[in-house]
Amino acid sequence: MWEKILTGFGYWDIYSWLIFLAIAGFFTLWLRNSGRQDYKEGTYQDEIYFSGNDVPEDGADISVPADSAYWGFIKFFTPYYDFMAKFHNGLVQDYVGYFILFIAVLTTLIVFV
Amino acid sequence: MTVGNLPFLVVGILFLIGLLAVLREKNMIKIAIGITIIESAVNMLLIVLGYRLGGDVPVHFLKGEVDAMVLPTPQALTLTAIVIALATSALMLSVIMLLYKHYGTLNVDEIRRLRG
Amino acid sequence: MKPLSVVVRTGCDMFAWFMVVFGTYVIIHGDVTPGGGFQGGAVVATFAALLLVAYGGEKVLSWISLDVYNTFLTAGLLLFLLFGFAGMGTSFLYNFLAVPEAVVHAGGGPAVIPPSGTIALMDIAVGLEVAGGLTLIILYMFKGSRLEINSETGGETGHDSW
Amino acid sequence: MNWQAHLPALLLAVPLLGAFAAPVFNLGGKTLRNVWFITVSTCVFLVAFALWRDVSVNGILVYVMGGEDFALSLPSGMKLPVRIILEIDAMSAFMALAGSITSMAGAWFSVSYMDRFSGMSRFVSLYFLLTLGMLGMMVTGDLFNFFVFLEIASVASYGLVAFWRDKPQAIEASFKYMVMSQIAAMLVLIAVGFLYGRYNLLNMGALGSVMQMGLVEKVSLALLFSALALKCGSFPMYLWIPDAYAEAPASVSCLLVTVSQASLYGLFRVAFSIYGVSLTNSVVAWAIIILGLISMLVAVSMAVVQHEVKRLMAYHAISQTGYMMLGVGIGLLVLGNPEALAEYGFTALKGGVFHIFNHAMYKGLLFLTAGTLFYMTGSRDLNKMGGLIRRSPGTAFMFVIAAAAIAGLPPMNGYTSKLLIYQSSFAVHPFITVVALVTSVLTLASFVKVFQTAFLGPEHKALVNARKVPSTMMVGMGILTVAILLLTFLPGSALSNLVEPAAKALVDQAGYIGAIMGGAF
Repeated sequence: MWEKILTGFGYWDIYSWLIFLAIAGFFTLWLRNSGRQDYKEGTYQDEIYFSGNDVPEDGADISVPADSAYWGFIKFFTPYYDFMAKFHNGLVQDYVGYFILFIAVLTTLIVFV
Repeated sequence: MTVGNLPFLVVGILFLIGLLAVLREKNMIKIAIGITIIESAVNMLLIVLGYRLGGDVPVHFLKGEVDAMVLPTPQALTLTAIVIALATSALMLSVIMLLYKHYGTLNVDEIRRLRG
Repeated sequence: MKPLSVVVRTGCDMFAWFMVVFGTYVIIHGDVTPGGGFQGGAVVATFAALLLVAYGGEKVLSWISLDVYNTFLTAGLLLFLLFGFAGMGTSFLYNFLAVPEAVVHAGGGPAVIPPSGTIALMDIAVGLEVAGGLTLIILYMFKGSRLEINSETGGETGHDSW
Repeated sequence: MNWQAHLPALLLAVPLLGAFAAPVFNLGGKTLRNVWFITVSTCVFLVAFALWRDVSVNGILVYVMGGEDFALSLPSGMKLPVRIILEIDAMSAFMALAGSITSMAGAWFSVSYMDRFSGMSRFVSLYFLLTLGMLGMMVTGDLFNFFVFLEIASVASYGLVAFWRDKPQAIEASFKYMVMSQIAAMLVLIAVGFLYGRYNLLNMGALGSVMQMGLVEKVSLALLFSALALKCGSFPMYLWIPDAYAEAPASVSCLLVTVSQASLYGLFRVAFSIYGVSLTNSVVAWAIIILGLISMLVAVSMAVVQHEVKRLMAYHAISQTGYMMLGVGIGLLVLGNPEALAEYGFTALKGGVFHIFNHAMYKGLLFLTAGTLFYMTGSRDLNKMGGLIRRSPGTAFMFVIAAAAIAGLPPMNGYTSKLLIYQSSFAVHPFITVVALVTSVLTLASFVKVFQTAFLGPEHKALVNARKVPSTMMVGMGILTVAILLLTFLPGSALSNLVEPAAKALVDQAGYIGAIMGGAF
């Protein structure tokens, strides 16, 4: 039952992990339960605070689009992504060219090393 | 280099011609032709590999003694490869036809909506 | 495509039927002579190609029923697989009809089934399949090459039509 | 002669029958065709499962196509195995099991997903031909047959990628895939021809028994390596994968993942069983490791910025392939060194092999959920999605399971295999482990993004008419979810019953050769 997976440097045991998860979940729920008791659904407490403005009807106006996710990360790596855009340029002849180059390099390595 | 190696030279040249067509030609039909040339080169390589100088047909039913037979296996391989090549070239031409319908061009440089 | 001149049409008339006969010959004798199912089938499929060149698509498509070729295709494939399964008593694709060499040399053996057994029958199956399949490829490519037929008239349901 | 001896042939004959009889059943209407589709794919799974059981009990199976005796691979008077031989060791059976599960899930999913498109009888035929090509690559014992099955799978997948033929991008993806893949296949054939010219042999086991490294062998190794690396999607040649996977119908992408794994299997088979111990230096092993590392990192960095859901997942497929190449490459690196092999090499091998199975399951499930999103919203653009968890909580649940598995969050199955790879790659060089960990983090990041934009947040107005998910699609996803959960909660038995025999079979070159040659040489 207690299946341990030995990796040679340590082990992984899912059941002790699940027990740990249960204990952690218990404490989380306990902390959550000790919060405010006067919250009620359907009252003013439910309303979204949108910087004092009216909340737009369409959800599309207030959701973050996927393009904006990790904006800082992408901004930092712009030179890298510019290079990658040149690599993935959509021209099939370039793709075949990379393939031929790879074969040449690999053949040289295997034959002469 | 002996005379027996000449066919391999032809195979190499054919292969390079096909590869050059795939790499340099801008017309998609010509790229398809290039791939077909590569396929022919490979088929020829297989045939040449199985050939023995002065060899007879591998299925021996004629009169007379036979010293050397041409290897039958490469010919079977070549037949299979030809069938596959036919299927792929038919499919490739159909795809090019559809591409021409959608994009209105045969220039491979303009077929690049998918990138990034 | 417009029909070509009368000379071409007459020539193609003759050769188209000749091709069918010759292709059938190649298929049937595929087990003992050069050729076989695929080669013979390809020869048979030139029938449609020749007619298409000579008469143009409108006429040929009204003469030829695609269902016939679809039947050829499916029947050939299923027949091939049937022979594969029939040898299952020993192993898949086993040649259970083959006549031993000694019997053939003595002039014996069944007359209808060739001594090569299932090889010849499978050649016929492959020939049917290739003849049907290649003809379908030719006809469909011809249909597709007519630029004026598009999704409005073709009745094709698109990827984002609901 | 019991029927179990025929299992290897049935594994190929059943999908073949499914493909060829599909037009006949199509005459009986939509329902009959769908019943046929599902029945045959389930049968393929059952055959693969029985085969796997058989192999794990009886060891390597050899099946001679059209031969008189199953065990006889040497026809009378000849010293060379010339017939078409299927050789199934634990690794092949393992791969066939993974492939048949994804094929079955994809079939269930397609029934409703592809319902409104024309040409469905051809779709069913092509789908089974793709399954056949994939399974054939996994079970064949013959290099040329490997090429034939590779081409069957390729041609079927060109057709399936371009199946939505009124969609320009799908045709374009198919064209690019075709040009690259066709050249790669021809290189495989050249390499096969070289080896045949050198040894007059095509059988993998027989080739392995006589292999001596020379110029011809080295060149054919390079050609086979690069062609199969293209087919499985490694670094400089993976560029067709995002196009093809993204534009194919979702159920086909699910199967295409496993087809790429079959090419990867071919690569490993060539490296371990044909060349094996005759690889005198570690160039090939290092090439596999380095390619794995680069494709891992580059592909995942491209995936983070994608906003088209299937393209994002396709990039992840490439990066996960890197893990397998890394794990198995480390195993190959220490193949000639029994001490290191026992210490960390075999662990890495186990991790890589286990990752193949895990990847087939969770990546297939991810593609199916992406297809469900497309089915619901009619778009693959993440910018246009939001709040879909209220529409289909079941899909969201399965997506979370698959995303947690691919990101390697404990306790999912992806974590188990990645842990094995991390801990053993550390013994080779710590830098390798760092790259693998960074990749894992970025994977998690991009799936958090998908989950947040597609499932969470307020509902978009444009999506009020989002369609309901039919139950057969849920069944298709459920099959893979169950597989993931089983692998998650029974990691020990999965490793000892499923993965370890496969990894052992991969290392055991003498056993693979011995099953064919039978001590005849």
